[in-house]
Amino acid sequence: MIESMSHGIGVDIAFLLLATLAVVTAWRVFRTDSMVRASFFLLVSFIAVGVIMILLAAEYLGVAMFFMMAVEMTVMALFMVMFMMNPAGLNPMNMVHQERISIGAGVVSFLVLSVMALLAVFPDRPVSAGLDPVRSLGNEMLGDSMLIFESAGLVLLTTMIGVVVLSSHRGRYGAATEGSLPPGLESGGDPAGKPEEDEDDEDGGHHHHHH
Amino acid sequence: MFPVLGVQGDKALRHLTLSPDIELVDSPRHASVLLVAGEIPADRFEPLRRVHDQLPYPFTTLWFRCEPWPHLENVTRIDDLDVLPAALVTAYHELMEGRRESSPRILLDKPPNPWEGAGDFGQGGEGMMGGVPYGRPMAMNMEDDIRDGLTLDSLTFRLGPFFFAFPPGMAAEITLQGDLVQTWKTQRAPYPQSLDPVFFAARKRLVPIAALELARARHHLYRLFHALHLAGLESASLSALRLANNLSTTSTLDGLRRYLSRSGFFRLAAIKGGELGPEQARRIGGPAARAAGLDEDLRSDDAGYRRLGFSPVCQASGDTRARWRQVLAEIDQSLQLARQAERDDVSTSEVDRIETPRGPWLEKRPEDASALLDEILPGQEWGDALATIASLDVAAVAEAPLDTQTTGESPITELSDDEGGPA
Amino acid sequence: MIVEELVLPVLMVFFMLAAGAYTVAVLDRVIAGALGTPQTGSVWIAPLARGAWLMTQHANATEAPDWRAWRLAPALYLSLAAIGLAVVPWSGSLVATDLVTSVVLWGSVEALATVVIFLHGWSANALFALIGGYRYVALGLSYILISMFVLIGVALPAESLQFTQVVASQEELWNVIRQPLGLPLFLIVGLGMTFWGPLNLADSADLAGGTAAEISGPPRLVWDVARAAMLVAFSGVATSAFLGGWLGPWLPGPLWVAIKMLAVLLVLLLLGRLLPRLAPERCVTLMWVILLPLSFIDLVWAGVGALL
Amino acid sequence: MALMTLFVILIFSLGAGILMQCLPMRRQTKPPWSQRAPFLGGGTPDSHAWSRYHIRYYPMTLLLIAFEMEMMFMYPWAVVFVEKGMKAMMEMGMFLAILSVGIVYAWREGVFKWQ
Repeated sequence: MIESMSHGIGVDIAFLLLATLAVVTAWRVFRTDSMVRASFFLLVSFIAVGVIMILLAAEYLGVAMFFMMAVEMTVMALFMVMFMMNPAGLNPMNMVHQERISIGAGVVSFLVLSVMALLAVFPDRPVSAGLDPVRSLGNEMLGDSMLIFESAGLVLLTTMIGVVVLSSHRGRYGAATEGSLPPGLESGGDPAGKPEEDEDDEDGGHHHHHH
Repeated sequence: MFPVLGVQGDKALRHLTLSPDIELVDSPRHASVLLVAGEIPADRFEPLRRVHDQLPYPFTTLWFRCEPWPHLENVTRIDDLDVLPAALVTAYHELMEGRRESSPRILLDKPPNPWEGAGDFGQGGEGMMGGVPYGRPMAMNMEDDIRDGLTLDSLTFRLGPFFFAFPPGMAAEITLQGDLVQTWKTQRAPYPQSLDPVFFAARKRLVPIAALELARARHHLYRLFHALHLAGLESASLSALRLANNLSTTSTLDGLRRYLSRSGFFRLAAIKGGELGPEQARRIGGPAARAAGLDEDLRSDDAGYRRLGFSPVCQASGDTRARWRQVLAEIDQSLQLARQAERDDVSTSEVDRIETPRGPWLEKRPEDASALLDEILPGQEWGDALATIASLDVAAVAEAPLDTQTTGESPITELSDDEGGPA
Repeated sequence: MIVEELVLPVLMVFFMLAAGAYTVAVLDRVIAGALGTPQTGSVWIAPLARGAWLMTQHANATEAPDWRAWRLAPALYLSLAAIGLAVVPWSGSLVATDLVTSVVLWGSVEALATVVIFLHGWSANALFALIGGYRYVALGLSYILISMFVLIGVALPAESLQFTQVVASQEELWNVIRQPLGLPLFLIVGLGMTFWGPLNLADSADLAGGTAAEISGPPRLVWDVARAAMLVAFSGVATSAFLGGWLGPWLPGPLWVAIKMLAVLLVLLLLGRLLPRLAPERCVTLMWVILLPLSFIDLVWAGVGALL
Repeated sequence: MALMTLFVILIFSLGAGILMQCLPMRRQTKPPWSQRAPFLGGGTPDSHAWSRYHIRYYPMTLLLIAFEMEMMFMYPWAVVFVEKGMKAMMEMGMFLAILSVGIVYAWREGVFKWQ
């Protein structure tokens, strides 16, 4: 792709086509009635952006975009179908809400970005042709950004635990609906680590037993 | 080819499975020939019409030991099992070469509910979830899930009687949420199955134990053939079938059993769950009861069997896996008993207490137990549920023995013939 | 230049699509025959006869399918297979597209395959197809991590994400020996991607054909061809990543690639016929709890090996 | 140029897939309604199959997203691994150890079971 940067006109045409594709599919996301279609239109839009990134010589980030978005849009589609009524849009419906605010926000952000694009002074520092973006990304991760990288690991661990706590209906001792009590310290004994009075509380009552 | 089984149609099905030119398929969409194998009871005509119409154009039908409906023109009836494969191939070739017209559709060409032009957008629906968009209502069921309590849509449908994974003729109304069975209601019991004539002979006179035990092993092997097909073990299912067809006192199960345990059939395949309680196990009887730990086998009461040192084998857990282990053990045991009995020339000593492969036959033949499925299947995943059905021999025993050329057969085999190669 | 960089690669990929899919059909038939499925007729003609039959059969429709997605999904699956074939190097210079990040591109082909197969099951608007599609997603989301670890393992000694470099790094010793866990784990990914044999959760027998239960005629033909082509693409990638690609004595490089691909195909098809289909739940647990830790070990092994 | 080639391959194979379906189908009539009913072995459904489908593995998908996010860091890491040597090994070892804790926790909570 670095090579293709010398073919100026080809890249320009490709960029225009891809940008159009990205915008059109993004617009279709809101016009289609089917949650699955909406998710995958968004995926196509992201893929178009990914190809634009490759054109910009960010090869790894572009391809990584395909990868990430494929998985993430699949999961999004699963959840949208799971929780939205009429997920396939068999009855046409309006997919947009709060139009006024959205239009306002869209126009404003478009203007701000356009002004920035037109007025900002972009630095002109041509990189050497031999630069390997993947390698420099790796070096960055093992250099200055190492702390950030490791903290990202911790943040993701927190995310995972949060995800499990919030979404998993089972506990490690069985389904949550069955009480999910830990086993006793001695076999057949009372559940470990629980105040005794909790056991009668399963009906949701707030009465306490006074001994 | 799409096989749908009827009562004695399963015999035709097994014959066709081993015919090289015929490919049996699981969905009518993949077929060009529909084979109706065996007599179809009148209450299953409507489902048959539906399946008949679901084959893609062009297709043709063949009726095996079953009277074609009079309003169908140009259909073939075959009565001889040996000419059936050739007739199917001929029908397929005639169809492909344009010498045979595609069968006409039987049902009216109209959607399940009228919808065109109705509703807000002409799609037949109303509002968000209402109406019948494109002819059917939308799934909307607000019952809590039986596992995690989420209130999502459940899908209710009736499956069968021509669904290949069910015992021939069975139909059920099922509600699924995700791929989990929420409710199961067996609507039509499977056709009564015909046992080998030797079991009927044993009710009238004393018969050699060798013949009885070989017939028993064969019955179990046929069931294994079906279950292994369902588990995706095509080659093993075929070897079970071949073993059953060529069964003799010198046969051995070792090869198949070794293959099954090495391939991970007992560990990896969908054979989890399906436990029977003692009460349920007693209702179904036979190997399923012994797999649940009930030590009941009428053969123990028979002096002939006692001479051979017979004692029933049992499993403990009573689930699908235990049932298959039980079946393998019983086949093994039957083959061994047959060998011994042939050597010593032993015969039965009882006529009114016969243990059939399906269960005990005292005063009455074993009866249909398909209602049991309504209790066992809810809460199981789809794959496990079907494996449980395959492992339970629920059909009643028919009045007439197998293969007596009477018209008591009602299998439907829909055969679709998509035969891969030119014959 | 246009001929060399555009026409030749495109022709190469299309030849492989057609020849590969045909080879898979023939091989599978031979294996089935050897394992006892009764057959007559020539194994060479049978796949063609089947193709012709599917072309004459009419395409099925369901009551309210998502028409565009339903027809697009098989074609998309085919083009993903084509992209997979395009990154397979046939020799140091003969490779359809030698992207610097071709290993990652293959990873995204795997992820997008999940999308396409799900779409195929979803768009029919029929019960069995729908269950098949959802089951497949459980599998697809599970094998993807294993595939990532294993492929990163082969990228370590190569110091590159490019398949040509990965092959070149195996000059001394093939990765299949250097990282013994890698290839077996990767083969499992291959069975998953094409939902073949034990991992056929999408089009399984208990769903009367799953995502393919409602299709007939030409769409079914494209779906079958795409699936076979994906198996070929996978075997090409496995060859480059673990079996030293074009490296080998005496014979020209592309021939070596073809021989190794055939070997991988044979192993996959045999596994497909010999193992029972996994239960979906057991499959997910197996992938995350056993195979994923194994792929951790594979990566550490590869890392230590690359440093020594 | 490689990108261009890839694009052409994509378009051609997509086109081939679609044409293989559409060309023979142009001459085919639309199947009748009786054929279009979903196959249920002769049975009938109450409703469309499209519904709020209860996926049984939803916690696993969320876990995957978190996991995959950081897997993407590992590709650039792999490229510089040999160059950086032990330092890279240690860093990634730590990173993976943190995430393994997440997997083990999830497994113990039964996330990989059908909910």
